[in-house]
Amino acid sequence: MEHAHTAAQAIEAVSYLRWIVFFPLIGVLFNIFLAPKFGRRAVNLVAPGVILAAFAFAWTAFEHLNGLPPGSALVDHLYPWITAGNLQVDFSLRVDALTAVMILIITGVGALIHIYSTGYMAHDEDVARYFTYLNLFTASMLLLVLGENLLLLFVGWEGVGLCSYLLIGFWYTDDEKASAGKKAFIVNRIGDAGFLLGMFLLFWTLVANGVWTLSFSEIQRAIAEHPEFISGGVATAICLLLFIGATGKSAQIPLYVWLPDAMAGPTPVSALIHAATMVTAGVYMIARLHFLFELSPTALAVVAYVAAFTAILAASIALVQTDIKKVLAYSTVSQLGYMFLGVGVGAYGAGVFHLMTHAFFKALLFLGAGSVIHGMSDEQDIRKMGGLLRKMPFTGWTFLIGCIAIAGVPYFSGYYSKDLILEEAYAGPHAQPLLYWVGTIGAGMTAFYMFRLFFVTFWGSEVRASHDVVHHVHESPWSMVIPLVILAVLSVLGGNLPLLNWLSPMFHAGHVEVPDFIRWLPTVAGAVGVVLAFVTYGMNTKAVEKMNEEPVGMRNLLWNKWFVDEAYDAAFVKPTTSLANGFWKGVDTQVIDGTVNGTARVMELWGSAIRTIQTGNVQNYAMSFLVGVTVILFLGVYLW
Amino acid sequence: MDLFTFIILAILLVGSAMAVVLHPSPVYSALSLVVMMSLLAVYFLFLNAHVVGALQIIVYAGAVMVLFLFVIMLLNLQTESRENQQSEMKTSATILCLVMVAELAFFLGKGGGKLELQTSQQELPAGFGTMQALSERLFTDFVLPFEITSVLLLVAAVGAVVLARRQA
Amino acid sequence: MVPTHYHLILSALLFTIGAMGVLLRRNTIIIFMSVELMLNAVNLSFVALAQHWGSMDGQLIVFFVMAVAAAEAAVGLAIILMVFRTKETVNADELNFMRG
Amino acid sequence: MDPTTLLIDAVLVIFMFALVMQIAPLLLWIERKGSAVLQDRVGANRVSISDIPLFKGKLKKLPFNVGIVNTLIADPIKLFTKEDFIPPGADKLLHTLAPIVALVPALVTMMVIPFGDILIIGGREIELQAARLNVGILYVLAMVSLGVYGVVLAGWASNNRWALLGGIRASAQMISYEIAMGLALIGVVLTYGTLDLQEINRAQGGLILGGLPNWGIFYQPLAFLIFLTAGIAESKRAPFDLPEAEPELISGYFTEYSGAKQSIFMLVDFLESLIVAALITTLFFGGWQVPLLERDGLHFPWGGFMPLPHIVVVIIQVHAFIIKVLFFCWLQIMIRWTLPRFRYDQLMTLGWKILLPLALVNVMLTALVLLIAQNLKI
Repeated sequence: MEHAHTAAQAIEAVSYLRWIVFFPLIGVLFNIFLAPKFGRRAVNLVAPGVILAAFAFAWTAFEHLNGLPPGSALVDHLYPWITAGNLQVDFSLRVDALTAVMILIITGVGALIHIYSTGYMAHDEDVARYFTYLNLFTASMLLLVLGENLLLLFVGWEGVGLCSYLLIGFWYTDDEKASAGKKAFIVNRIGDAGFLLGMFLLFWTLVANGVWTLSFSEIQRAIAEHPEFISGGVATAICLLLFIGATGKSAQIPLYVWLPDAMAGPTPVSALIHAATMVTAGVYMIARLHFLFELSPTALAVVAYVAAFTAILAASIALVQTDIKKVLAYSTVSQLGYMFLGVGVGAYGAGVFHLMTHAFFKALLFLGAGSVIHGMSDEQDIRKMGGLLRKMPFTGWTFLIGCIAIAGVPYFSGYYSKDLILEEAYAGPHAQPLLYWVGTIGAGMTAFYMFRLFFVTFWGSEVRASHDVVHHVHESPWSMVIPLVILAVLSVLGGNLPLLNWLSPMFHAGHVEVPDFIRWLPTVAGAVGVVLAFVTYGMNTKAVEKMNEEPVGMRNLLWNKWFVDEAYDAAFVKPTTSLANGFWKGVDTQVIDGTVNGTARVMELWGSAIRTIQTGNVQNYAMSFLVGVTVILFLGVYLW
Repeated sequence: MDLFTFIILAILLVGSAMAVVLHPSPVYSALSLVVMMSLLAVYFLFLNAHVVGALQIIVYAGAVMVLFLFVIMLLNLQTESRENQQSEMKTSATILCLVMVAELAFFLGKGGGKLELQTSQQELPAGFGTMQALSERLFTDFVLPFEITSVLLLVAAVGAVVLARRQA
Repeated sequence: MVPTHYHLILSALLFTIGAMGVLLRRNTIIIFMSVELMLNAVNLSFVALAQHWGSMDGQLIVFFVMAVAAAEAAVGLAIILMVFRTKETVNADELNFMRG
Repeated sequence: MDPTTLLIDAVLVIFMFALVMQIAPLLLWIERKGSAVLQDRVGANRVSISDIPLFKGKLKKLPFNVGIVNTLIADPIKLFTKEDFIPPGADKLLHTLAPIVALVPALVTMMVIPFGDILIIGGREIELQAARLNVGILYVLAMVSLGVYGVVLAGWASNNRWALLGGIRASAQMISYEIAMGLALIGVVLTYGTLDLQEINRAQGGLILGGLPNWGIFYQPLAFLIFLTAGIAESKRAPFDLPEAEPELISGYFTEYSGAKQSIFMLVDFLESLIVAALITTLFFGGWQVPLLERDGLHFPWGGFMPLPHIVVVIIQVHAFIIKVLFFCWLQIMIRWTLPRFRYDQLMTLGWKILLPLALVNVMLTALVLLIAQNLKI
């Protein structure tokens, strides 16, 4: 399905792209060095301000690109970064249609979340550190999508991983939250190892054919001209290794386990990093390297199957969770599965489309959840909520819009993108009709758990919390409500944006012909989910009491997340620990310590013999020094 | 420099240097060192090193030695009593120094072997030892050592302040 | 004209006198002054050789020696002051903090 | 070295020495009467010219008494005839040596100060400067830095705690202010590109900006202020006279001195003021330069020319130099009697935290301006 890139496309050199990355970095420097001097008000102005400035530049780039023929790109070449032999890696940034979408999402949604954060973090004393990390994250994410070569992408890739770790463990005094940060980091390392291996293999393969480059455009050109450079088996290996990286960063089976725990971070962080932007890096990466994945239908099929399985597994877990953020976290994993399903069936446009709509409505849902948590005095258990629609009208209604969008109700944004993915799965370029059915079931589950969440949290007449908390419930400040409203508008209208036309010069992005029945089935499944949720939780006030009971059977299985964490613990963590214990007791204390202590004992013997020379008198030392000088002089005189 | 001047200066220099080492009173030692340094400055003038001579006075006699005197007076150091010196150390040190000076004199007395030091100096270039000539060399070929020295001085100043400040 | 090696012998003599001071005196300040004396003796060699070779590099090195000597004096005297405050002495024999 | 040159050098040195030795007592008089004027007192007036035995009864008593006889004749006679006391326990050698060690650098410093342009006698050009050094400023700095030894030795040799404290204070103070002083001079050296005082003096001839004399003060005002302050501190005069600070230390380092030796210390005091005044004159106020006056006569900016005989020009120049020096001596005395004494910590703060940074800034600014000027080929 290669689209012919004709002579109309142009590469234009510009020098303002760097400011998209630099502005958030300026914010980082400000927050580190000047924040203590200027105080909280300045931080609240500067931190969102730099993101808005970056957004302005991103918009400029978008408009600029819009004025050029389709398939064009803007390139900002800063300096040659690495030069080694034949290899030259430049520090250059590139904006094409895909990147333009990404930077608009990152800076746009990012700016809204920064503004929201000024309200959300108003009572935290370490707000400068928070914004340092958040700005640094934005800069890294922008570098990830703007980087013109694999190496820069990897720099951004690691940068967002670091910021994710820092922000999950933001409240580091809480041991559990700090551990969640570590878990995220370690799980990501596993994925990153795969990613690096994939990158090396790709580089190695290309070098073997005399192509010394890591640049996307040059790799694409090389492959387009000489598809024989990379044989099918090697392509599959490369793509699968890269996909392992993507499963780590984008929380897919088997490495999705860190994302639910990552909810330990502040809620705006969950919205920005763990819903809207960072976790979609894997999707972006596959879309960016689509020409590579096109070489290996096997790899694409693996991606699609893993994705679909992830989508339905996560959705099933989300059905019974009672922590408002956990539900959203599993929902994110599930929705990421849909995006991967999209790219896995070769519908890159659809995947990116869903990426964008998901960024809108999931950011909205997370921010809404944050608003609820803020209003409920840091309570996250939905069993203790209820009836909040009246107390927090803006939050409630915008949350409802988010639920409608994600459930796939017609004419809301989620409807367009999700249905598009499922249609492509049914009849797309690399169609997997079986996965269409899996995805449809997942859509029904999605609608069910989202509306369950909505009904339990907002519906009803009374708040099931202690008197103090109930008394304290309030609508959030304007700085939090306004981003909610803007995101709600985007969630409603986002599906109508002409994204597919915009992306179509790059790769397959468009509609496929499917029977009407296939087209409407996901919507019906969603509707069934909504109705079921209403019947179970909206009309039945006793349902919440039932949630308090000890889970049994299937519910127990889902409640414990299919025991995946336990299985990993038994399969990987325990053996590693006992192996380490063995090394410690056997090798370290016996062999190594023995050697070291033995050396020390020998030295001690020598030392006690030699110490008599050490009188502690400086002049004795000077004397021996001079004796040496005299001897050397003597030799010099004698030998001259 | 003619031989007569050399002999006079050499005797004075050695005499004042001996006084530095041998005089029991620290103040007299320090003063002898000031005299020795000032004489050396005069010596430098005879060796076509006017700027170095002036700097020798400014830096050594004017600053370093005042600092020494300041510390001696601040600590109110008295004349050193002789008995607490180790006598065996004294003998061996004296012998050692005599050996050293003999070696050096032997080596240099032969004219420094292949260095051919007896040959009287060659024609000196115009402007030898003047401020302009020295500065040109200092700020071109020696600019890196110069900058490093400035850093060293800064470090020393900071170090001295930190060390000498009374602990709270 | 005095041949260069006369200057050098004088320099060696002064250097050795300084070295003797370092070895013989107990008073750390005088030891310190003897070190300065040795540095001066070396300066003399440099200046004499600068004239001998007709190159000013020797004189320039004297600058650096002076700067280093000044830095050394500042830090060294500060250390002596510190030591005096704690031990009430500047006698090298009695400065044995490090001995068990 | 031919005998004529030797003779000329000897004359120049004697002239300078005589000049210095005349100005110093004059300063003593200005000091006494000036302070009296400032403090609304009468000042020295006990001895009158008619009290001198030679004139006794032969002269009528004058209707006024400006104290010249008192300060310049009676007091020195009294001082020099007083007992020279060396306290028991003092170091006799150093106690005697100290005033001389203080006096010598002060005297020899003056020898490099140019007091006039070229004097032509019998076709021979004579530079009116006792010692012509191409490293004049370095020499001045070297001698000034040696000046501290007299004070420190006097303080130590007296075997007296006040004297010792005075000596310690003096050593710290003079080292501290020498740095600021030297850095201020570097600004001047940068401006003129030479260390030769006579060259610097020559460079200050002519007019700038249509009417101002081309003096260093207009190029280096900050250096002037720093140099003036540091110079007063170097000469240990009020408000920087902590080494002698009579309310605290009796007379500081010369507490144990009397008679001739004490008068030498007083003389050194005035000589140091004189040196500061002479250096300020030379470096910042054109030295012997008189506006409009050149070697052959007066040149007016509108093109007029009034020829003057060579010898008249030289005499005007020398007197201009002396008048300027006297003015700055007078200024220092006025400052002395106007400002109260600093505390020691204030003294150190001023030296290290204000003058030193200012001097560094001055050096950098000067260098920067010179660099720009060079690049713009101005």
